[in-house]
Amino acid sequence: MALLSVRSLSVAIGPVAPLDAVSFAVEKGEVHGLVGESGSGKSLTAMSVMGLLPRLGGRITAGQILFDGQDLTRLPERQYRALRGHRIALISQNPMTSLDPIRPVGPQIAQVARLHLGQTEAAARAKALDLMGQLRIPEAETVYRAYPHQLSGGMKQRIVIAMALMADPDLIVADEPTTALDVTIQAQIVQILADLVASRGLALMLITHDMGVVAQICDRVTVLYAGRVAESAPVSEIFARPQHPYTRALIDCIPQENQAPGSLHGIPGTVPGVKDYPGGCRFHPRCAARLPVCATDTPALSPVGTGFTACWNPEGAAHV
Amino acid sequence: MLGYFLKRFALLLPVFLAMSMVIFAIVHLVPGDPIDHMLQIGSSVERRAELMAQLGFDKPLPVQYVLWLGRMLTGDFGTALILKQPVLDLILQNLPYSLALGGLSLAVAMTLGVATGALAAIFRDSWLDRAVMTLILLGSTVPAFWLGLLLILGFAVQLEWFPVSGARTWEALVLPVATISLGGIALVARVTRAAMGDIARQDFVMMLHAKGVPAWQIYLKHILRHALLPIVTLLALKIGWILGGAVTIEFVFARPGLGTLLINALSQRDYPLVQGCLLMLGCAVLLGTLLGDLVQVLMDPRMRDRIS
Amino acid sequence: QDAVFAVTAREVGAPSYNPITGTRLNSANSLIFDRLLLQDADQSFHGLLAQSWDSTPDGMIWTFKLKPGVKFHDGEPFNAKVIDWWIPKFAGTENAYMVEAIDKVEIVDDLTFRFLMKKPDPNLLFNLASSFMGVPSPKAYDALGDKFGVTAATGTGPFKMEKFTVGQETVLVRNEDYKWGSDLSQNRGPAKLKKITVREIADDSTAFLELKTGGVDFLYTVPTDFLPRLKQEAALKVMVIPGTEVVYMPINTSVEPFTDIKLRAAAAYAINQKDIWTALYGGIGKPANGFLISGLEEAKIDPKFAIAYDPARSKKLLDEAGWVPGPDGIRAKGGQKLQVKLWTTNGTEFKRISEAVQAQLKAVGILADITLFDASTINAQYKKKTEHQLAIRSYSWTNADIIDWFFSGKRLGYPNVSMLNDPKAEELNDTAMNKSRTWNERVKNFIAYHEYVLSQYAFAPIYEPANVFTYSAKKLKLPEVVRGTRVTSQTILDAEPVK
Amino acid sequence: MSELPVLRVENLTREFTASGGLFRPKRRMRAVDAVSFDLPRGSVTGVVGESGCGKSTLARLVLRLLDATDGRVIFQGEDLGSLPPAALRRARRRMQMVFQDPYSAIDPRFTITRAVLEPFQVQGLPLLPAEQADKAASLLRMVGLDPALAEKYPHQLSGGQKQRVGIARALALEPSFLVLDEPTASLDVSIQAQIIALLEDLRDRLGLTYLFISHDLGLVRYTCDRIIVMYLGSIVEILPTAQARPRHPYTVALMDSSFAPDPGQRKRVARLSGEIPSAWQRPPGCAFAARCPSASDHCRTTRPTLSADHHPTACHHPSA
Amino acid sequence: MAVPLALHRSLATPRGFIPAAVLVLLVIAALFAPWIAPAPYDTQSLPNAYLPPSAANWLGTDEFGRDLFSRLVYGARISLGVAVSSVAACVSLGVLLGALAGYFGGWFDRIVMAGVDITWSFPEILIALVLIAILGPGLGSTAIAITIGYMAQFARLTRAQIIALKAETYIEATVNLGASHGHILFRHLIPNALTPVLVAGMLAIGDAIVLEATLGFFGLGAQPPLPSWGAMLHGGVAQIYLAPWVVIFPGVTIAVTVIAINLFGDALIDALDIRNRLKER
Ligand SMILES: Nc1ncnc2c1ncn2[C@@H]1O[C@H](COP(=O)(O)OP(=O)(O)OP(=O)(O)O)[C@@H](O)[C@H]1O
Ligand SMILES: Nc1ncnc2c1ncn2[C@@H]1O[C@H](COP(=O)(O)OP(=O)(O)OP(=O)(O)O)[C@@H](O)[C@H]1O
Ligand SMILES: [Mg+2]
Ligand SMILES: [Mg+2]
Repeated sequence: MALLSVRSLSVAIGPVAPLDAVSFAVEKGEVHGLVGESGSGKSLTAMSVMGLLPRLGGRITAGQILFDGQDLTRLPERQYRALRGHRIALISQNPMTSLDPIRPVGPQIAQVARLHLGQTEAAARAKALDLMGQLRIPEAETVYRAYPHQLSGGMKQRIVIAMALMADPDLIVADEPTTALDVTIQAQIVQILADLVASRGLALMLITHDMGVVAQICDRVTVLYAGRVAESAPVSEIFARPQHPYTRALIDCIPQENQAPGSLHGIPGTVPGVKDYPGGCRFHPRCAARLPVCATDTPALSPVGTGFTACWNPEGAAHV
Repeated sequence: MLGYFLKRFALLLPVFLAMSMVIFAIVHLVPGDPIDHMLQIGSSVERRAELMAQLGFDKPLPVQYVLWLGRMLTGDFGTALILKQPVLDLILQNLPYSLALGGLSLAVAMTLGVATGALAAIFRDSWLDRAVMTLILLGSTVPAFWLGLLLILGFAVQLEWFPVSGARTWEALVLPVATISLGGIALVARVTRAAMGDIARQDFVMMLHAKGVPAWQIYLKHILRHALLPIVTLLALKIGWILGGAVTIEFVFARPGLGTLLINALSQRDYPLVQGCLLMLGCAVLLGTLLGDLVQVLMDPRMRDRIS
Repeated sequence: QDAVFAVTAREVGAPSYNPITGTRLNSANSLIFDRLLLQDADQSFHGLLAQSWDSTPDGMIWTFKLKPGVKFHDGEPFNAKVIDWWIPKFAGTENAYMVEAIDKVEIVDDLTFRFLMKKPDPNLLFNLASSFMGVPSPKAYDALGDKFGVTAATGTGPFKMEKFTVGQETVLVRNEDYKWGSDLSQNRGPAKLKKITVREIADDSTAFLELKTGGVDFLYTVPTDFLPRLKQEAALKVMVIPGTEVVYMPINTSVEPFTDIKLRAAAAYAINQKDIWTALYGGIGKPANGFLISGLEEAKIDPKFAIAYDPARSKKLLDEAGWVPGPDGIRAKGGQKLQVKLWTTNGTEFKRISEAVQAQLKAVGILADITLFDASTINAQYKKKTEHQLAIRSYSWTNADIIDWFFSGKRLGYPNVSMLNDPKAEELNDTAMNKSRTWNERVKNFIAYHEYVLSQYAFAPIYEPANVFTYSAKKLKLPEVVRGTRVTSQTILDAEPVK
Repeated sequence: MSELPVLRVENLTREFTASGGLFRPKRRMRAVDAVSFDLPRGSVTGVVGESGCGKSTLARLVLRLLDATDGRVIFQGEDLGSLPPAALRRARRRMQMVFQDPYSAIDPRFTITRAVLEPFQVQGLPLLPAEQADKAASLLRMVGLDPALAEKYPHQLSGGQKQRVGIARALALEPSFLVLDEPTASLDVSIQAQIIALLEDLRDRLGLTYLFISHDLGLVRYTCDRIIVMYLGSIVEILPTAQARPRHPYTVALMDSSFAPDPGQRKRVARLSGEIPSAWQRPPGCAFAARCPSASDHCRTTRPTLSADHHPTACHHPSA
Repeated sequence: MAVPLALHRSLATPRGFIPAAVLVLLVIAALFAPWIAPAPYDTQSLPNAYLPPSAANWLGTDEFGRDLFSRLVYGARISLGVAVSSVAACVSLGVLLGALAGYFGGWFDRIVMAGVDITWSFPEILIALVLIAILGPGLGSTAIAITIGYMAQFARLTRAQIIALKAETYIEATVNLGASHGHILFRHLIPNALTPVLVAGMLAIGDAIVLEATLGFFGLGAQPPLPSWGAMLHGGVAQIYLAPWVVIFPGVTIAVTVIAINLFGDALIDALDIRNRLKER
């Protein structure tokens, strides 16, 4: 039984339906990558899992989110709140803006333990300092009292990670935790996350659009395109034998070491906006391996090899 | 920190000088002069010249300015020409009325404004929000003097709950404070609602939700604290309003105060008194900007770091 | 036992209670300071601090006897020595002209003194009865200097000043030692009210609402348009006494088109005094037909000089002068519209009369543009620019010499707003002002001067207000007949609280 | 190199100051510090470095959109710094820039036609009304856009399309030199690859010279002939070819920090210790010393200079 | 962008349509006053002063027996006219000052902004009262007072917009094309800064009406017999107790107008989606 199992999740925000029947499962101790281009619905998936969709003005129209066997879509807000930050923690995209700018960072970390573990201020502080030490934050005492603007981006992201770890969660949802950081810092953070999963045995749902990062630390990958799952498979499969033409094209967009000049082409066309999703397979207008059926019928997510793919022409991927 | 304020203070000096020049000039641009007011039926041309000389009005303007500024700086605001009392005494006599009216209105506007604005922000798009928005609309559009008149008609004349005019008892404060506060509440509520709305959309608030902090705590402990920053800064900047902006209301309720003092002085061409009042209000405004800075620095660690 | 009085409009903002140097004094002044004499409505004089007086036939020596036992609020005695100190104090003040005919004071005995005159002054008693002739305590006056009348005001009046906040209120408490009231009052001893707070309320309507709602018990002046309403209020009592004011429209004789006497006359006859009197003033007071208040003997002019509404004559005069009505009713001559400037002071009352006058002028074909000035600016503007054509103003004075003040060629611009300056007028002026030896001669000379000014249409008379005051019958009881020219201490001494 | 370089940059320096005020001296920082290099005709030179290292400032200095504090920029034999304003404006026909953020690179009130024709208007080369539509269409076609977009407004275009419009605008006046300041950083990978392909194609067709700025070492190594590596305002290394082995420890760290899209090539990140120092408080010695694994005391006191060999490196201890 | 479109969109909802209709009615009243008003605004009938509302005089008569409804209709002309023209002047001046200050920065900016900040922190009514003391009462002085009193906010707003826009890439891109200051300022910056400024200007018309009314209430605005709404209140206030309609109707008219302007402005702000850009106000 997976720790988190998202089943046919559909989400609506006002008149638009940015997520359509998204399914994937995150096992305990696994790093599950959620990739896709901008607007593909990665963050919305994360927010759905966090139960924060209503804050964005959205709602779940269908599907289930099973966490530890419990259907979160039916959980009353009070209980959901007790879960958030406690058993499911969030690391957000932009460390620059996810800390309260007018409070010292230390108490912001400690707040989690006081809320969920009922710890005293002193105990929470000690725990926070300990965690900060584990995340190799130098001079933790000083940093504890510092305000967010006094810290570098990498440091802030570590603070956010400390905040997420504070109540020893089972699942961490990390929404592009490194995008806003410099490459060298980004690499450090990726390393920290990888080490955490390894040492604590928790599950990490890692949202990213960087195939390099995916290759570096993910165990399984779910590829989203235009609000639907294109493919979900173990990482080695995804890179070695992508089943969906989109997955293949996505990987080919990244210049490889020693790639010959003029051999990079990208994917023709543009990523559609929510309002312009085409019928049938949403990728078909840009797909080099499309069949006539692709334009008319929506392919179902079905098992192919060790993963799942929603494609009418899975073998086509190999020949693109 | 102290250094910063000394510096800010020093930066105010040129502004103060410019302002004092404008004030001095304004008064001398006003046509008509106070001598006419001081002369009685039956007095002679010589008497007029004598008075001019006695008051120093025969000297060139720049000389008058320098002499005037010199006296101001030593705390000598001169004697009112018409009221024949030291300007400072007159200002001090009226200041308590302005402070009472302004201070109380400010307190009411601040508490009720923040409360209603916060409620509207928390229950955005509910009937409560719409009610507050209507209040804001009325408060910021209905002319204050007209509202004052209606309140007099209703509560003083018909119901006889409060006095019609004057400042003899505390009851006399109720209607003017209510009149001014409505506008103030509207302003504060609008700023609060907008600021809280903006802040609620920021990432760190989403992060607070994600941490499992209860919504009421997020609103009251986190968002409101942020929203107070622009509100308090705004109010500090508008300190001129608190002291001088109540002219209309003072007029409607026939209340003494700095505004009334200034208006009367203006219409009587009482130079020293006009200058004294304007300078007084100007200093209050400048101090307000300083206060605004102080509040920012006290409340916002980012500002605190920027200055040190 | 306590009462709240209120003064309004022009009485608001009087800076001090110093009768010697003050140019504006409010009604409370008479409660603090007594004068030697009081004048009754019939123009007769009654002793207050003076017991009796007498003059030599040539008018060069006046002898006064003072009442015994009079004391100032500070306990100092009031006697002839005080007068000897008092009269010279006027030198160099705005009020000096009132005693300028007095050469010196001679002390006869403790309670008797003489004025030795430089020249006869038929106006002396009138002047002594004026409110600027309240006698202050020499000791307090010399001790306080400039601050006298501001921080403290010490007189012999029925009330002592306890506190004065300029522009706001004056608190008066009863002078328990008072026993020298005049024969204009029933009560000669201490007042019946223990404490009076005199509030200053600039706005008439506010003052009225205060009276109506009990915030004020006694109102010194009442805007006349409230009268119809006031009469319906059973709890309020209204008293009317003859006034001392005249509202008129000076016509600038030196500026086109009013250099033409026909146009001046036309403008003057266009004013409907009766309509203004009834509609704007509720029929209180009188329509004015001359320059002086009707109580003065000098007001009794030959009726043919009196100016009264006569639209037909006005239009005829305009026709004669060649101004013909255009399609919009406004007259024009040689392509020039008959458009004139009408100046007035920025106050509700003047504005209202001006608007009414504007409409009445329009009715005969004169287009008048109103410009409002602050009270303090307007006089300077008259003087500086002298380009005004018509104005609405008023004066309050009870002596014919006011004609000299407003029409003498020596004061063109202001106060001579009409810019009247011709040899005949100057001659009549000189005769009236300087060549009159007795009161009767003076009256005759002034009538001639008055008639001449009217014949030149240098102004149009409009209205002669009455003094109206109101009080709350639930709180106060006042004598049915008020004596004196206005409500001063003599009336207030008789005022009783209602239990 | 026989041919005259298109661009020669000598000792280019730019200081920024923060107002000090009455009681404090002004603070200064060098965003670009004594940078020198040549750009041969037809070359593509990459500039990499982390955020804030002065890449954009360098680009603006090169185009004289900013005035240099010190140093010279010689463009086709002309010293840009000494050109009078009118001549400089004329010189701009020959050098253009493509900006990082396509979303704000076109005035929202301008139609696409108006935007791509603005260069002619500004340069006083008005087109006849009859020519306008043709000119606009040919420019759009050149960057692979459908001329039907001509009358649309920028907000009706996708990011990739906008970036193409930006390129069309830059090429309208037929410049010989183009500065590309992270032209793909805000685009989706699939679009990024398209734009890169377009830029390659244009260079080949029009014989352009590029200065290509990016923080993505992988991308730079694919597109560029030569790579300038910047750290805290100065050049630390110039890789003569894209495949050259880095000598400066910072370049090494940069390479280590980028992950290949291949789960088989996972690596343990050699963690750089410390933070990127602030340019406002530049350390006295080598700017990288504080984070450098092989720093010596010498590094901390003495600033290394760029070596004058064919592989210039500013390091006391370059790797072989 | 697409202002006409936004206008269209804001008119499509009752929230935008109703206030817009009210404003259109007022403008019609102002333009066609002589045809709409049953009586001239200045014809007096002293015996008919203070008549309560009746069939003959819908809203009653004032102290001179003039028809209140007619005066209100003519008053629209004056009150709206003064407000609109002074706000127009004030927007133009403010935009120019703010744009130059924001674009060129430096000393000019500092001096302008110091002046602007000072006028901004004084209550407009005080500025207006002092100015009118200098200029003398009247409509012209009122317009000047309104212009100066409100200029600060437009200068600030424009400056903030310009400074924000200056950082936009397309400005740099245009500079890079070799454009002159004039081209950048007048083709790019000002047109782009203008939308929020114009909307703020439209809202300021409401404030200007109130300020005009307040000055009129002090007797300093329109001079008799011109009927601005504020001046009507000035005449009527003495009679608030006797003839409350003389005070109530002009007051209600002012309030309704200003509310309509605010509601419509609000609808426009939403349709244009510029609430954020208006914050500096
Ligand atoms: N509050 C919202 N209201 C309306 N639409 C929204 C909202 N939030 C997101 N969307 C739409 O939902 C779609 C998915 O958004 P989401 O933020 O999940 O994308 P993402 O994959 O996280 O992209 P990115 O990589 O840019 O973060 C987008 O097309 C977006 O326009
Ligand atoms: N106008 C300016 N005033 C003051 N400092 C500036 C200015 N422009 C740039 N800087 C500073 O100069 C440094 C270099 O900035 P620059 O934009 O060139 O960096 P960059 O390498 O392009 O970074 P990024 O990758 O984030 O675009 C930064 O620290 C920046 O804060
Ligand atoms: Mg996202
Ligand atoms: Mg950059």
